[in-house]
Amino acid sequence: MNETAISGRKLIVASAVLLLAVLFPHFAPYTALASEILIFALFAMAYDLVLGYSGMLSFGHAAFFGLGAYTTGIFILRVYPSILAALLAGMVISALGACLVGFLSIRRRGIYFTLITLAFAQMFYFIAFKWTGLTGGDDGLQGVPRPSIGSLDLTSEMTLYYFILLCVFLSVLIGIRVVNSPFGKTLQAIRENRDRAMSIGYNVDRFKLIVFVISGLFSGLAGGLYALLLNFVPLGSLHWTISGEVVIMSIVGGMGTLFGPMLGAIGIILLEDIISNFTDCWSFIMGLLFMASVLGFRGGIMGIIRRKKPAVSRTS
Amino acid sequence: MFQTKELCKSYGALRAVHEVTLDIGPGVHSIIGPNGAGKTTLFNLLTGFLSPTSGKIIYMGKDITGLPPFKVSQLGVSRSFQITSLFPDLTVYENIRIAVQSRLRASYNFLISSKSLEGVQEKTQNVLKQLSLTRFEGLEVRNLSYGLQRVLDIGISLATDPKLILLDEPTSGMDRADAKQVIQLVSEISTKIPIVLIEHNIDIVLSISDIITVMYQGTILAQDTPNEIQQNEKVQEAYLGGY
Amino acid sequence: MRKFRKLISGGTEVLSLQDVHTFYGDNHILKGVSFKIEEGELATLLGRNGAGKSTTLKSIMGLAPSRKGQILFNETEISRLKPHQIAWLGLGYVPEERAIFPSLTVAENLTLPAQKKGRSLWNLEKIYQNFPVLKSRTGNKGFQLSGGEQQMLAIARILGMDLKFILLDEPTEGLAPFLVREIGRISQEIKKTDITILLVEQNTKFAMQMADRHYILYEGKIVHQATNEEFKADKEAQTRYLAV
Amino acid sequence: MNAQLVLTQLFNGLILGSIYVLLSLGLSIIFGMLGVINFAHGAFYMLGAYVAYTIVTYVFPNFWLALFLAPIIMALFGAACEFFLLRRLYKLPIIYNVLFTFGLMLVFQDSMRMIFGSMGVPFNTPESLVGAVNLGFTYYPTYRLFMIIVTALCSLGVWLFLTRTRLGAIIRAGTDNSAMVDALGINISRIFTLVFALGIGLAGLAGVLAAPIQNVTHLMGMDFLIDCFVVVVIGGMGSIAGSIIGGLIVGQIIAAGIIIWPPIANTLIYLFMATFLLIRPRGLFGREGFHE
Amino acid sequence: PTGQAAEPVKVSVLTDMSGPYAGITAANVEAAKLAIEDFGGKLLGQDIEFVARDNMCKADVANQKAKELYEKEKVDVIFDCPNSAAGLAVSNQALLHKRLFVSIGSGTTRHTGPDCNRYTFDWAYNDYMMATAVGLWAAENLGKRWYTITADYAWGHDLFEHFTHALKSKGGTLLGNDMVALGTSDFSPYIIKAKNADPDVLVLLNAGKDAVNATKQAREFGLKKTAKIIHALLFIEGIKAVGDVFADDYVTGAWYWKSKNPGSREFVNKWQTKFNKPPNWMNAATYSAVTQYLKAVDRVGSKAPEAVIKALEGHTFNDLLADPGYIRPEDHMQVGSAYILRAKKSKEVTEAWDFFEIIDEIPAEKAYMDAAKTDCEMGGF
Ligand SMILES: Nc1ncnc2c1ncn2[C@@H]1O[C@H](COP(=O)(O)OP(=O)(O)OP(=O)(O)O)[C@@H](O)[C@H]1O
Ligand SMILES: Nc1ncnc2c1ncn2[C@@H]1O[C@H](COP(=O)(O)OP(=O)(O)OP(=O)(O)O)[C@@H](O)[C@H]1O
Ligand SMILES: [Mg+2]
Ligand SMILES: [Mg+2]
Repeated sequence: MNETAISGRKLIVASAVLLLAVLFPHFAPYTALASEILIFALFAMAYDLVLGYSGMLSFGHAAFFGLGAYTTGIFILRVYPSILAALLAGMVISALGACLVGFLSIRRRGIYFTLITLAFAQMFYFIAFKWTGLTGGDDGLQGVPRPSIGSLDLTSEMTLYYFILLCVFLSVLIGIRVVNSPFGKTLQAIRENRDRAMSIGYNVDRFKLIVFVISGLFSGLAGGLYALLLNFVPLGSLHWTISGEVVIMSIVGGMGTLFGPMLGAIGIILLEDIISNFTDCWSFIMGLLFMASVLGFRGGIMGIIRRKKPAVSRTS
Repeated sequence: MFQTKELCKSYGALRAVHEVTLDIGPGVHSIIGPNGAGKTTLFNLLTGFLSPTSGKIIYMGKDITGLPPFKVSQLGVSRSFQITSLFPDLTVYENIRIAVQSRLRASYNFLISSKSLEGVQEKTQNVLKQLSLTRFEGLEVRNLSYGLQRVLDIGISLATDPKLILLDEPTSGMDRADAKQVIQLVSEISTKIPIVLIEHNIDIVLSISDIITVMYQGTILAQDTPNEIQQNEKVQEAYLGGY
Repeated sequence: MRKFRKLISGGTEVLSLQDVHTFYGDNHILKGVSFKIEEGELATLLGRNGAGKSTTLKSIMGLAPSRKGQILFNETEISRLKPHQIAWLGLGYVPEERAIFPSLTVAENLTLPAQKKGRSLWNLEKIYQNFPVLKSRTGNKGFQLSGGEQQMLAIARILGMDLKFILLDEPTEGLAPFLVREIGRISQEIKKTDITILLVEQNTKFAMQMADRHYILYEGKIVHQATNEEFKADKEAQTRYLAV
Repeated sequence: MNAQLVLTQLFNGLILGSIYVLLSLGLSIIFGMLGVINFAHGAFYMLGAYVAYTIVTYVFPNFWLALFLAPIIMALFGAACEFFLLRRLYKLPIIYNVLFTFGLMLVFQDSMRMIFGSMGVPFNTPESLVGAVNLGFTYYPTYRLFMIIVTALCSLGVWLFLTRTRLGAIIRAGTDNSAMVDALGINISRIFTLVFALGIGLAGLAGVLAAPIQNVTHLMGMDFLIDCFVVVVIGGMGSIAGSIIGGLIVGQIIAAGIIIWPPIANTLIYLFMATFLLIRPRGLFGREGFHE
Repeated sequence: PTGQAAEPVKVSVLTDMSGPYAGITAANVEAAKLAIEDFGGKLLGQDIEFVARDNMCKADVANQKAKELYEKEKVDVIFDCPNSAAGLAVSNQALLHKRLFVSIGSGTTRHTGPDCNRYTFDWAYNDYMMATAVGLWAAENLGKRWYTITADYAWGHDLFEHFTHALKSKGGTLLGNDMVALGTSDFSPYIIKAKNADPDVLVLLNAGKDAVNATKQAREFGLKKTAKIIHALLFIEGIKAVGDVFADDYVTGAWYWKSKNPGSREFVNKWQTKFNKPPNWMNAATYSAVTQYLKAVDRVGSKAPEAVIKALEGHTFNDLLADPGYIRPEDHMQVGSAYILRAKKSKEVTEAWDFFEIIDEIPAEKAYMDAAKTDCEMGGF
């Protein structure tokens, strides 16, 4: 009874959100921005699996975002002009990247983990930067086209938006599944008390690695979509500031809530765009907002909505 | 079923555990000894949380020296900690459920709902009942009093239906009532599952142990049945008497 | 002067709580605790797990500030003071979780607390005399001590302060019988010097050996109080409140 | 690639290292005790330089005055920040003060941009330290030698202070369990303020020292910030000696990188850190279970 | 086509208003406004509309904003956009949206080389010209033994190539080069290497913060005494900011506010009264570009991109920036003379902001790469 009532409310909320998402490009400042917001929402969600649900403060997720973007771009340009294939390639490569980085860093904990991930991201950045032949160096990978899928032509920003929306929607469904699965629950236990989880027979490191790879996979998808949206891949997509942004989005939105970080992404990108249109000191204002958001509402946007602090308190 | 051969662990000059050769069988096997004797260290060695400086650990004929904790646990060795160790932000129910789930490969499955795991619910409820924690099941454990937290701690070890349980001072910081209840629990379990117990409350130890090992400065001082131990004057002066 | 008052009025109260209410977030833990402790006596606070004993001590110490009620220490209201101000008045606190400093050596741990010139209760030698365990491990870092050694250190640590009143939260927890006796001995030592002690205990046997007076806490309220003799006699109370 | 050049590079490594040392020391003790990952640290360093500039150009045109005053002013400013802002963060999980101090950084940087413009401000080497000294293998700028000496003295002082004095012990104790320190009769919040002031003061000092050889702009801290985290981690969280040695190591690595292949110089430190942590999980002197 | 004339002409500037170049480029917005104002504010019988956007000096932002401008704001042309990655991205958007883009801030030769397209024009300068002009001059007048320190990214590499090309063409020798990571704050190692090589000329191929650091430290190590320094980019604002650091260094300029070109003095005076400082050559270039665009639209009486592009291609003009200026149809490069500027020592500076001395003028055909040699295949519409 009660159960069904709750799930009923959830259903209503969900459909409302979906409706908003569908109408979004029509009231967003401009379509391309709406798409960008979706992409970063996806990225933030992927990241929350690692930060919010597993308590790993990764500062290297730009690596997977960028890896996805470059792979997708290069695939379309050099290998075969198919968006779906390219996105898939992007996801796979990012996942592999995440697997490598994860494997090498996950045994380290806390701040050490954070900085190793950063280190690897920086190396990816350096490689992309130096390997001009493949990546176009710091001019970025220019002129990535949007080959149409079957009869579906994606050159129009509006169509692209809905394509992205579809991808994000599916990813979110999977995301929800993951966090409510036995796997997801175990992650939360590990986050709470690593040693205890170990002592009751959980192979902690493997769980962490798996979720890291899953997160990398979706980050890669986000990156790939970004390449499509921009028609090019900026070297910036591998820069540590991207990692920083996604961390901030997660906190502002509310970690460990999956949707919080997405809200964070939406809020931050929208604000930055709007503010920067009427003043050059937008970073000053954003700074103030960040500070206020910490002093003011602890649990992030989601916390306000739920009136509850998000679970994560320690990073391991 | 558990054997150690000349097990040593030293921190620099200090021999926390020195040439301990043990043989743990069914029933309640208590390990007592003054503070700093090396009991907890021994536990950490047995469960893979520390790797020995030298020596062997054999479990059911298998050499498990240097195995990581989760492997040891999967072999059926479960432990509680001297300092309570729980999942503070999760509910009491979830704490137990996670422990129950830990036995299933499905733990790696990230595409099904955790609720859909058959058997887990029931088992969790049973354990909660056994510990009479059912009425707290919705509470986040950080809001549980220290005593109840210790009970839950044992519950978690129990929920992994182990073949052997190591308990490090399960009754410390408990009031008589809860302590009684726990000891009750322990002796019940011990009829089915062997238990290794670190305990300072000598009355409890004497009452429920089948065999007692006395440690002193990292080494085994004596090992015998309760009443023998009581007589043993070496023990008298080392443990109950001098320090 | 005080001594004189003590003679005529059977002792002056050092510490008195009146209707103290304490919360952790939203959950109401102390629901109006009131009791008095007289100078130089050793009182215990008994009660089941979760009754609120530790919280009471934390509230006195200002670590879990009470939201309502009054806490008087030698006629001064301390319920609004900061922990360090309270400690400065002469209260020493030995927490349940010991809370020794893992990254400091035993020696540093012992010399850390705020000390008023020449007003420390015990000097270092005396402390080492009474805690030979610690003497042997002076150079070691706190995290290298065993549970029991940590407990000893936690107690020894406060004895360097200018103490008038000691709060002990389950000092015998996890200690070998011999050490329990040691703690007993030391407490008596301290008591001799007119120091008042409030002891939280699970080990009722120990409590009844030590105490002059018992207060029993149940679900955040004092439900029973008795002198040691009364309490020893009153088996009924013991079973009712402590399920002995 | 002659020996003389190598020697000179080692010296440069030392210079760079000494700036790292000053910054990381502050970063490290602040993180260790207050549990604040101070993303604004680079910005404080930048502010130090601007304060010095303001003193030299608007108050009294004397570098030594600036060198003396700016760190003190910054320390006071730091104390104020701690007292009015960061105080509120201690109860929160570390992750929140990452966000907060990041915001602080943006605010500091952008306000300097608004006040002094994005092109930076002029800052000259003090006359008395212009010129070069013959080190045998090369002529080396006097000012840089001066930098090395100053930082050496400061780090030594800080190290002695933290490890040898009672106040230092209190600070380390506070790193373990600040509530308990408080309960032992020590006003911990004052200690917190002191520690933060100390850290920021050091950052300020680094800023002043760097000003003559760097372009003083609102972004000058950015390049250093991340590097300093690397230093702290290589040294091991919460270890004073760690940040000092770590700083020197990183300086040398960059210098070495320049000798090998300049473009990789900056990336080399990450490469090093990653491999180093694979061998030593907690850096040089990191303590088990501390912030991990 | 008719109908299009119905809507007003809409001009936009997309530039760095808050990033590292803001100090130089932010004012381009004002320059554009001024150009529109001076043009009369009306075109095709309607008021000229104007919007400006901040690209934060990031390529992705620039790209997004370009879309906003073309799609939502429906602008006919985008001007400026510093940072070559950003410029290239916007150029690509121009092609996709079939609208004009006039690049000013970004100097990459790709605009008029491999990545050229029919909708993109490059105004006032490019890296080749910046390098070649001062390069040739320095090889003749300062010495033929060079040492270069290069910012290690596309822009730096580009410049390095052009500078060495200029040097070789004069038969000079390159004693050494260091590729230095962007944002390096300590240049002393490279300065020391340079000092050991003892060159006549030290070429610093970096901009902004890095350039200041490098020069400061060259001075600190006494390299300035033994060698002349030439820079890739230097603006009056830069010198104003850091004082004497650049004294006696050389650089190419596309224009200087003391220029005698037609309309130059009027423009400068207007600017002076408005902002009580003279404009830098980027501002002047923006003014010129906007003016020439508006004139072109006026000439053809339509804002239809194709028509306007045709009208611009091969057009010759004389204005404050270039006298004469010519828009090459082959690669859409707007060419004019380049100026060799010497930064004055502070004691030489008599008039406020008069930081440079024009010491030579290099004709366009020498300063720019021969249109035939650029590997640009200008596509159709
Ligand atoms: N990490 C460590 N480094 C150095 N010495 C250690 C370390 N851990 C424990 N020790 C020392 O090893 C000895 C045994 O410690 P252990 O915790 O096993 O004692 P115990 O028997 O559990 O005592 P208790 O009953 O008080 O818990 C003690 O003297 C302790 O100081
Ligand atoms: N940090 C905390 N946050 C929330 N609730 C708490 C916290 N600490 C204790 N409590 C709650 O306050 C109540 C009293 O706790 P307290 O530790 O005072 O009990 P106690 O009498 O000391 O029990 P024990 O004998 O087990 O130590 C318990 O129900 C506990 O759940
Ligand atoms: Mg123990
Ligand atoms: Mg308690």
